[in-house]
Amino acid sequence: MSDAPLLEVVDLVKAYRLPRPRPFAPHPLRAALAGVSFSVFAGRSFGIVGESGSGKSTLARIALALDSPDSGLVRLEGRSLFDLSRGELRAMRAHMQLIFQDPYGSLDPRMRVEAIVAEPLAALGRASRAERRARVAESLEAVGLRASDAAKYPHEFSGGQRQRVAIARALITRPKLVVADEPVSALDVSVQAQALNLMSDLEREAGVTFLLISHDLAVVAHLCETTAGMFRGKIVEIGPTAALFAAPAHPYARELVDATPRLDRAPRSAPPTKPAPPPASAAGCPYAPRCAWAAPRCLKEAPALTEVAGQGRRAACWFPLV
Amino acid sequence: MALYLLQRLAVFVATLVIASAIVFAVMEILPGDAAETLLGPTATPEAVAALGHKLGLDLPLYVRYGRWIAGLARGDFGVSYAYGSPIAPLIGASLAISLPLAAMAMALSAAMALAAGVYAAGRRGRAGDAVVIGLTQVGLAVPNFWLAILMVIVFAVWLRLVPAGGFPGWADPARAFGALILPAVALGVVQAAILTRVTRSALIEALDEDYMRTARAKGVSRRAALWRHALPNALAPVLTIMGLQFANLIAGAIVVENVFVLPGLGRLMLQSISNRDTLVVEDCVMLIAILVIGLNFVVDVACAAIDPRLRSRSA
Amino acid sequence: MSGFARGGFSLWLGATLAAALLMIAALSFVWTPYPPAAIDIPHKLAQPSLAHWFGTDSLGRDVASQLIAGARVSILVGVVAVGIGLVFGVALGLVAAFRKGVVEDSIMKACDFVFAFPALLSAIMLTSTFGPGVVNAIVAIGAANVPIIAKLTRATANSVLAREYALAARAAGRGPLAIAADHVLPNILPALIVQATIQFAIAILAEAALSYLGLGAQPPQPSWGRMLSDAQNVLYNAPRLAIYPGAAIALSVLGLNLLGDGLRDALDPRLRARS
Amino acid sequence: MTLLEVTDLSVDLPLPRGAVRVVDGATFRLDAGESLGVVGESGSGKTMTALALMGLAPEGARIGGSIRFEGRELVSSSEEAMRALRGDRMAMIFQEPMTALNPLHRVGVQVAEPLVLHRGLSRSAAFGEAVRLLERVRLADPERAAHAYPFALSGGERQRAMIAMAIGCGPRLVIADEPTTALDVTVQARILALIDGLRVETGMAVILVSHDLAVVAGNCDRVLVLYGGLVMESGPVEVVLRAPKNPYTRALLEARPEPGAPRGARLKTIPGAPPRHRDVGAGCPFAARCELTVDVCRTARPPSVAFGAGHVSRCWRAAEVGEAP
Repeated sequence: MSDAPLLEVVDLVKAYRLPRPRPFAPHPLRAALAGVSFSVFAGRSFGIVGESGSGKSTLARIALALDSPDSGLVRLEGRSLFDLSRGELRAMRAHMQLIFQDPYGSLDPRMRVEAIVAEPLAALGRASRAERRARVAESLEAVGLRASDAAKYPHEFSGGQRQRVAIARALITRPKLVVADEPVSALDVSVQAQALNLMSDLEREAGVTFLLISHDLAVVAHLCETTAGMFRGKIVEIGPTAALFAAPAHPYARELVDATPRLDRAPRSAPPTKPAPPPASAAGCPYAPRCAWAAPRCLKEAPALTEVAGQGRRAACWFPLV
Repeated sequence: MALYLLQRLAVFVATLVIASAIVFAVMEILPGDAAETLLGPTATPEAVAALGHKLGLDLPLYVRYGRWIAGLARGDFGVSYAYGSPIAPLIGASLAISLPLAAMAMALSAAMALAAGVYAAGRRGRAGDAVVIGLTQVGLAVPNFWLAILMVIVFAVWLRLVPAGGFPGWADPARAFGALILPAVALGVVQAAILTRVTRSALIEALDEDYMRTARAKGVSRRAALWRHALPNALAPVLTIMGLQFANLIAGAIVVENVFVLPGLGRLMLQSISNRDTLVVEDCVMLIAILVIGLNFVVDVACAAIDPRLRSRSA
Repeated sequence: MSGFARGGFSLWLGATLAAALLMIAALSFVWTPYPPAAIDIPHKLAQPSLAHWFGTDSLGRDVASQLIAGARVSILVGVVAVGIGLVFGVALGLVAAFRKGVVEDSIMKACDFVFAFPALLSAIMLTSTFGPGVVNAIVAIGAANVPIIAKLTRATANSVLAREYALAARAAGRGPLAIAADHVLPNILPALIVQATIQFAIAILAEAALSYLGLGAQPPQPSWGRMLSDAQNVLYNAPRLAIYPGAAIALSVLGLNLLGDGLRDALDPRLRARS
Repeated sequence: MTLLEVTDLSVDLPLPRGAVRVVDGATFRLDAGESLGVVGESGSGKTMTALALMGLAPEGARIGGSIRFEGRELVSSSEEAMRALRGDRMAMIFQEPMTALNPLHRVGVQVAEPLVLHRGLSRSAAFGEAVRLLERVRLADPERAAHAYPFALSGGERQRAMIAMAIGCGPRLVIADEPTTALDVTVQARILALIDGLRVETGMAVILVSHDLAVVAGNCDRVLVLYGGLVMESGPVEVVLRAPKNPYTRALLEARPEPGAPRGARLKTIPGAPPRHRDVGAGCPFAARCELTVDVCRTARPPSVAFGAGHVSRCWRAAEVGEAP
């Protein structure tokens, strides 16, 4: 395994324009990503957790060059995606694919599975009919479906099987990176495990590295070696998954871990909502208004990601919990 | 809300300006010389030039547009080429018939549509619903002017209850009103068919919303939930369609006025077309555009008054 | 279940009526009982008989022949006007859906704007400029169709583009044209077919109204609207003459509307997924 | 003291291809102040059970069996009688706080509505009471929230408003149907804690419907596990989770990834997918996916086997189900 990262994300910034508050006033901006950097190494899947509005889905889209950042870089195998020509980017897409949350919305209901799974090949536009058919069969079998399923329509499958079709589509170009945005959260509990095992197998056997985006810590922990916690467009903590869950350093990561429902214990009493939290000042830590440990300094200065507790762990907190 | 109103008002005015420019362009730029048309092919070039000068046709386009707009704003609609008299009183007289007719048809169709729509939505999939749907299909298929003719046949030709057409004037309000009833029904029935379908489907959609289940879970009765929770939510789409349909209602009025020989805006326009009286047609079209755009502005504001989400969404 | 049965009935009845309309129009090219415009004053206002199924009008023209030939204009106006609406409307709607921002806003504002000028009003404007005729009627009705189709296309295309499979296609490296052809058009086609059927019916109504006012088809071209206008002059003598053409219009429109409703039920993917 | 006693409850829905039984023979009871978790996947019948209790099953649904609430039989009750109970003695909280609130009415007006209906309060008095209720569910600025429209509140705030609406008349039973599925985990924890706190404070009973066993694990005294319309297992939460006596429950526990397990560890999978209602035949709905299946499982409904302390499992081989790992 080489030491060069498979995917490198450098200082991504992206803000969305909100409606003007008054006519002719400038559009206010909402930062979806406020300077996000990390690296994903081949064979070591990377997880991103955070609440809605934390910017994790925006990050997924930008990492796949489906959206462009205001500033920052995305490099796949050392090549900067936003410097590629349109044709080069199209060819590059063979190396990076996408799996979605909704196994119903992500498959075109009017297409046969064969056409759906082969779509990434169609975009590359150089497979013969026979080769195409063989690749579709190979891909379907890799996810535990039958080659004969290629002639069916999506509505003939259950939710779990549809998600397999979506995974087969992502695998057909033999990509190195697959971005999975909430891949199992729409599945019934009893079929989630099938999909998670499949993803584990693909990482081990097919050389696929996942960038997994989820709100469910248990799912991330199952698949990812490294995990980043995001809050309001920033990474607040990043490090080896096991260490991060065992003893979160950032108060937000701690809140996430504590709030995750577990079979083996009652949830620790959730922190009470503080009455009318002070608005987050632009200069301070974005989490400070919700933080049980916030000190005056937190409201004035934003902490940067810094090393905590070894093992390559970093947290953006003035008073890390470990 | 004030901000929202201001924005809508700005859009309203801008729309009017564009509408006037288009009407002016179609009517004034494309035809040959109005003076030539009026005097006929035998006219001498001198006579054409003289009339053209008198009508102001030799002025630059933008000057003529400016004069026209300024005139409209003051209520001065210019002078009819054909009658040689000011246009404003002509239009005023015809509006005195067309506006009440449109208003009656609108009120009639709204009342019918609300009743039938609520009835059908409440009995979705049952016999009563099917009957209403079937009737609306018939209402949509029958041309309003044919319905008008059929009513003339029944009420004037066979039953001899009313005269076949004409307008007695507003000096006798009761008779004037009576003369407008049949045309208003002919117009209103077709509108009612469209509005009933919209009301029904908007209500059914609202009835399926989660908040209806919430209301029932609070102990609100089915009927109260329909009136208090579903209907307000269904109203905005119905109002919007009503606004959009208003232009078609006016168009229908033009045809139906013709059936009943009512001297309204429609008759005035058709006569002016055959007289080649372009300026009258232009004024009438512009007036209708103002009415339609104005009503849709009112509908927009009404929808915003109903729905807080629209108010907060400033562009 | 009853809803489905009703949809089936609509589809069946609508298709039958629409097919009858088409066949009658086609028939008129090869055969009518009499030449539709042949004037025969001695036999004017004849009662229906074996020789003249629906009698004759005030100029002695055979009503049945006029009715059969009148279907032609209705179909011509309907097809061309809906065609205009589809070509420009789908193009504008797709452009609006794929190019967000100013382009989308201006197309949609323009569409809203055209609603203020219904077909009849545009036709009146065009007629007072160019004189009456079928071409003006077609242009006016077609122009009124464009914004309706454009808005529908944009709305349905946007809902397709918002689905994850459209994003998946982008992630797979497919360009906007490929996505429009492979994903958007097949998925919005049912809605377009349904709407086109209904616009067809509305075009027939509009043509009839224009011809009735003397702004559409001109004599000697037979047209249902003109027949109604002629019949009105002899309403006290022969009210039946006002019945036939109106019924022909109403049946055609009813058929097309029912066909549209039936198709909606038959093509609605949500219903299909459930069955 | 028994608040709710459900015996052999069944719900048949009229579908185009004939009626389908979506809840079949549900039997359970609930004491005052107790919290019961109802767990099931999509199509298990959990939501329909909840709606049947409220008398809100879809039009045309046929309800069989018995629901006794505060000693009164609900299945045969008139709509008027049910209406008097709903929002007053029993209340419901729904999954989607965005769509469950009417977008055109102010939040305070909606929270006040049950008080106007059941307590005869004037609209203004009820609105004042609504502000106090919003304060009780710990909304940061209750006055502002009461005057706001739903779209102006966050998901968590809207769900708090729903809870305020539910507890307004001091109900003895609150049914929460997936109240936190649409919310972030951190918000979920707070909302669940709020509901549980109110339960302890007011002595009301809570039925918490969820697809997630773990949510129920931390928040309920007892649990019902539903599958294919059947109550597969019921009993005290800690007993059912530690020593399940039904293969389905056991399989669910093993299939769930737990944070802390080694990365990439294989999860035990359940083959196949949950059945759709019309696929459930005469036998056990789980038979097609169960590793203990024998012939009788496919042909006859499993019997209820009691294990003491109210622990009941519906399984032909209940006694052979081993301890959870």
